[in-house]
Amino acid sequence: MTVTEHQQSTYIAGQAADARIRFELETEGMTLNLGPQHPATHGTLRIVVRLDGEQVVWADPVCGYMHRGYEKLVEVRKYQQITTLVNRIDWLGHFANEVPFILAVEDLYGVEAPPRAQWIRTIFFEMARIANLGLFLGDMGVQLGALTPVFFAFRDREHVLNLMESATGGRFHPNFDRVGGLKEDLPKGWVDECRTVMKRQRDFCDEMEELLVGNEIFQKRTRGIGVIPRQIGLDYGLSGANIRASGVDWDLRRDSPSPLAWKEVDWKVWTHPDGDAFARYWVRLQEVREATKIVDQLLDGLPSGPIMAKMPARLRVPRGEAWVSTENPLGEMGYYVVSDGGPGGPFRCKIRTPSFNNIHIVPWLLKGVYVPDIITILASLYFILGDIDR
Amino acid sequence: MSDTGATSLEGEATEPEATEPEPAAEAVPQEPDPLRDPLVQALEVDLGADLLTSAVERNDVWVRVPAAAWFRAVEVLKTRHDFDYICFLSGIDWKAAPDFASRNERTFDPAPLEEGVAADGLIERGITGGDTRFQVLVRLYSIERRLGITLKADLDSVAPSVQSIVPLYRGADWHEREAWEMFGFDFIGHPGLRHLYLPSEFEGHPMRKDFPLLAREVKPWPGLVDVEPLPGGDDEPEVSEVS
Amino acid sequence: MPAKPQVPGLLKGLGVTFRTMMRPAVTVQYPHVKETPAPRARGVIALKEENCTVCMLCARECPDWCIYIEGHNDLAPPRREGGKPRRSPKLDRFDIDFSLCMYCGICVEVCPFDALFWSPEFEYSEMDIGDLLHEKRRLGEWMTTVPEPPALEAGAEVKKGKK
Amino acid sequence: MIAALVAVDVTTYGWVTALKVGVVLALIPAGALILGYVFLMKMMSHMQSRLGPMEAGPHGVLQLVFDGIKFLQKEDIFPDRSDRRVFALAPLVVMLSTFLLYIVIPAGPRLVVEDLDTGIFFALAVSSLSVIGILMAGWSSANKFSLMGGLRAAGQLIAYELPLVLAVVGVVIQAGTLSLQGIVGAQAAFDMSFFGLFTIPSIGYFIPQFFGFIIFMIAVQAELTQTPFDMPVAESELVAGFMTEYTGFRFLFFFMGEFGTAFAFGALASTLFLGGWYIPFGFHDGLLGDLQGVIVLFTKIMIVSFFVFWVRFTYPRFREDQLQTFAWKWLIPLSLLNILATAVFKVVF
Repeated sequence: MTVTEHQQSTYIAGQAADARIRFELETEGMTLNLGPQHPATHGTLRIVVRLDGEQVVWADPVCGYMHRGYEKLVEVRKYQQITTLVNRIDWLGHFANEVPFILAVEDLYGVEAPPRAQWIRTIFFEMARIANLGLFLGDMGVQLGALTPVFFAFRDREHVLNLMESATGGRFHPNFDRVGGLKEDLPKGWVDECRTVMKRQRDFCDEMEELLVGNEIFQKRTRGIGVIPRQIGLDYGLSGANIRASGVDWDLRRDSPSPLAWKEVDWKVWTHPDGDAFARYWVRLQEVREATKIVDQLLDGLPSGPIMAKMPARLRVPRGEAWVSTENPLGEMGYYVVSDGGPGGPFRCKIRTPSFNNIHIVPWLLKGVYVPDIITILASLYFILGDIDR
Repeated sequence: MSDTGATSLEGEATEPEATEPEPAAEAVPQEPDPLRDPLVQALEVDLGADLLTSAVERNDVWVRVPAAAWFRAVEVLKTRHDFDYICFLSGIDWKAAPDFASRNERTFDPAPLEEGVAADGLIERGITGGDTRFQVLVRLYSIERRLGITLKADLDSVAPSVQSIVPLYRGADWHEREAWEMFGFDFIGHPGLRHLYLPSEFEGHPMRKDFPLLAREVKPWPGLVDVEPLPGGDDEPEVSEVS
Repeated sequence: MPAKPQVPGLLKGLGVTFRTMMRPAVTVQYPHVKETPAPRARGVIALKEENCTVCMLCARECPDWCIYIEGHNDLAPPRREGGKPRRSPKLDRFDIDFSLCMYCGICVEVCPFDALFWSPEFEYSEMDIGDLLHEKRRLGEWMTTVPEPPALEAGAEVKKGKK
Repeated sequence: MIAALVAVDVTTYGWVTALKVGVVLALIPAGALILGYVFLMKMMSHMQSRLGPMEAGPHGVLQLVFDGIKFLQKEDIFPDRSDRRVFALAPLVVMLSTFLLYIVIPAGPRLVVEDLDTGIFFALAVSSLSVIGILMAGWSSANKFSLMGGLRAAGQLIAYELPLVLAVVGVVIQAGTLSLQGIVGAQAAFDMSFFGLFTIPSIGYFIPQFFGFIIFMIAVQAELTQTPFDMPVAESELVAGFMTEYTGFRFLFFFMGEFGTAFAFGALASTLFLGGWYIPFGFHDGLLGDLQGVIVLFTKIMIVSFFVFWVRFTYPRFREDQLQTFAWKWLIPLSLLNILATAVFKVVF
């Protein structure tokens, strides 16, 4: 059953109207602090919620508990050191944070990584998506009370992380991307190992489909909850699966000219018309499946050749500005790098993270919603705290 | 027009070539970009004199408008050219950054005047130039046309302030709060300018270049300890400076 | 009115958990059974003292500033007789503070004389955080645990002269 | 049973009841430990492809025992603005309802603490005592989350009290008596014959009372605040619902209360629907009969609890209002229909 536009707005209007009536009756509502230590927020996000009974009158997210001041730190570091810092922003999508930054710097410097490096970067990018969204598929279950899916997620994600460790050395923080290519090439036997892991990930997706998507209680808890109309989503700058679940057919991997190897692989961008919590879960489930297919095709067509373009030992990036954004697991992540031509690092580096905008819609979305639905909506938006606070 | 000779472009040049004074940046004129040039032309028609400089570079459109025309420019983009997605809004402090990397001791002292730093200590601007210390920039994206644009505006160096675009894009609210908190830009008409990340009693604007990064002051740089001189050696103390 | 729950959805879920119950568990009982990490895993940094020429590059390049080096110069016999005595740098102190280190691997990579290596050893946690400052002797001990670099994948281009 | 073994002079009423109370007092933690260990520890972990506790004792058998000791030595914290007396009393009230439930459950021809002739009526009345305990806990721990947990528990337990009782009415009509021993006897004598074709020896009422059994199990799931209905203890929202502020042995009481009630309801369900301690073959009286009764009842409880916990580890949680509408609009009409059907069958056959 899909929720039409009309149905959704009546639901929200009804909820809000009830909330207002009770509000006008001057019943003294309760202000509740969800967080910063709360099981439902991935990290330290605090949401001040004013309740009337179990319904939310208004909600105001308070962030900054994990503000590490990335943009200031980046200005005092060299390009080489920044990739280490930067893959700690969205700590679940490890490799995917480094890629846009490195692409921006390569764009400024005017160098192009050799094809083999681009293909391996794309493989790692999609594996970061699988690891990141794989955890979401399990985590959404535990937020709604089902204990087992999250263990399946962690169990199957382990293999992807082991693959990353065997190739890059780090499970969570690979630091494998260099301006002009990659640090090293893949170890022997990695490609076959990767194929078996991709097969296992598809089985994991089928298990999730059986365990949650088909489950009536899950559908009752997520259908028609937290509906984001297309226009409101764009107005707040939502990106990634959140906006594709509201019917916007936009994916930076296909729509923006990126040197990585997505063009050489045929894959499909999944969207869903409803825009509710179920749609977001469903779109991410299909995206993980699609990512395993992409990786398989990339592994088949992996070109051979050098892994690193010829680069000088001391990197001096010429003066200029560049903006590169890629389709990270959580949404559009972009770097606006300004270089002053000096020997050190970038002059200014604005880091655009997807969760910052994804969470910005929460005050609008949580009006007139029940308390258990707050958790469903927050879980379905799938933000990472490092992304919001930078 | 900016006196520092950044890319300045007058009139109706069909394909805007980025004439960079420095040899470093490539000065080759771009081949006409079918997707973006009509947009630049349409903007020139809509904004007229307010469009100070515009450039199509690195397959992106960069436009600079005066601070007064900021709201109008964003409004034109949103209504007439259906840029419905707000990517981000942020600021830049163009004051020359104290050069951390190349020198031995990483203490913070006012930057030496190097090449590329204009007389008033403001560093060479980026693609669309600019003349004041602070610049606010917003990046909008149109989903149907698969097209992005970065809009910039120079703000006054002493009291930077600009019209808030929250009435146009609700998503700009937090971005503006962050810019206010980090750079000190005042956004007129913003629903509630309060701290987003920093504690409420925090003074100063951290992202400004003259705001010292204390982490580097507190801990002395371990590299300072150089190989001490040879006992009774003849040559001068060995400072192993590999640069 | 909640829709009447059709049976298959709910039962399929029960099926999945039952199947998993029948399958063997995947957890490894750590203290008794130990998994060997990948040869390239970044566990701890090992120092080969002979290669080190106290050039301070690693200390300078480290983003966390967690490498402390002190050294002095010894006079080595001149290569050609009558020539100036050669200056051979000796290492007095080479400490890496693993409580600060973020395992980025820049020092290992930037070292021009290949004195630093990665070893996948990871069981060196301490009760007191001060002991995480591994001095030169301890880093030398890790050298024994450094594995041979694994062979590269088929399509890779082996750089000439790379160890 | 023990009374028969021990020398005669202990047959005075005082001694016998003291003995019975002792047995029941030992039964609650034992029941909680067994259920907790077998299902919560082992089955749940194997369902999540992990091994569960392995260190404490062979295969982690003593895990809950050590947990118990750990809880006992924990500090007993009272939140500062909490109502101390009510806070301290709440776990006892919850334990009380579990304790009283065991009185009426027969484990053998002679093994019942007190064979009340209004047995099932007493059991159901007593089981709703825990609502008061939970409310006291929720209100008195001066914490918004536990207050919400307590209120949710009140709403849910009362809403599911009705289907629980109505489902039992079907059984009572068919058995004709309220006393549990009587129901077991009636089930023993009840062997279904399909119009004389063949007769299935009686294995309890759960075939004729199938809907009643399903409703009863769903209501039991809700009474125990288990996952499809665990709004009061919703970990991802209310941290631990009404138990958030409890530490040390008070939390141990809640834990034992929860699993003790699960054991008791398992026993109740098997007595009402699966024939209690009776199986067609084997001994039925004397010492061996008692022994066999205990073993049979225990296996039936294990089967029933397996289903209860299996559902708990698989399903997400209902939202509060869905939970209520499900109870009022679905379970209660269904159970009324079930009573009607049983009554009609009772009269016709």
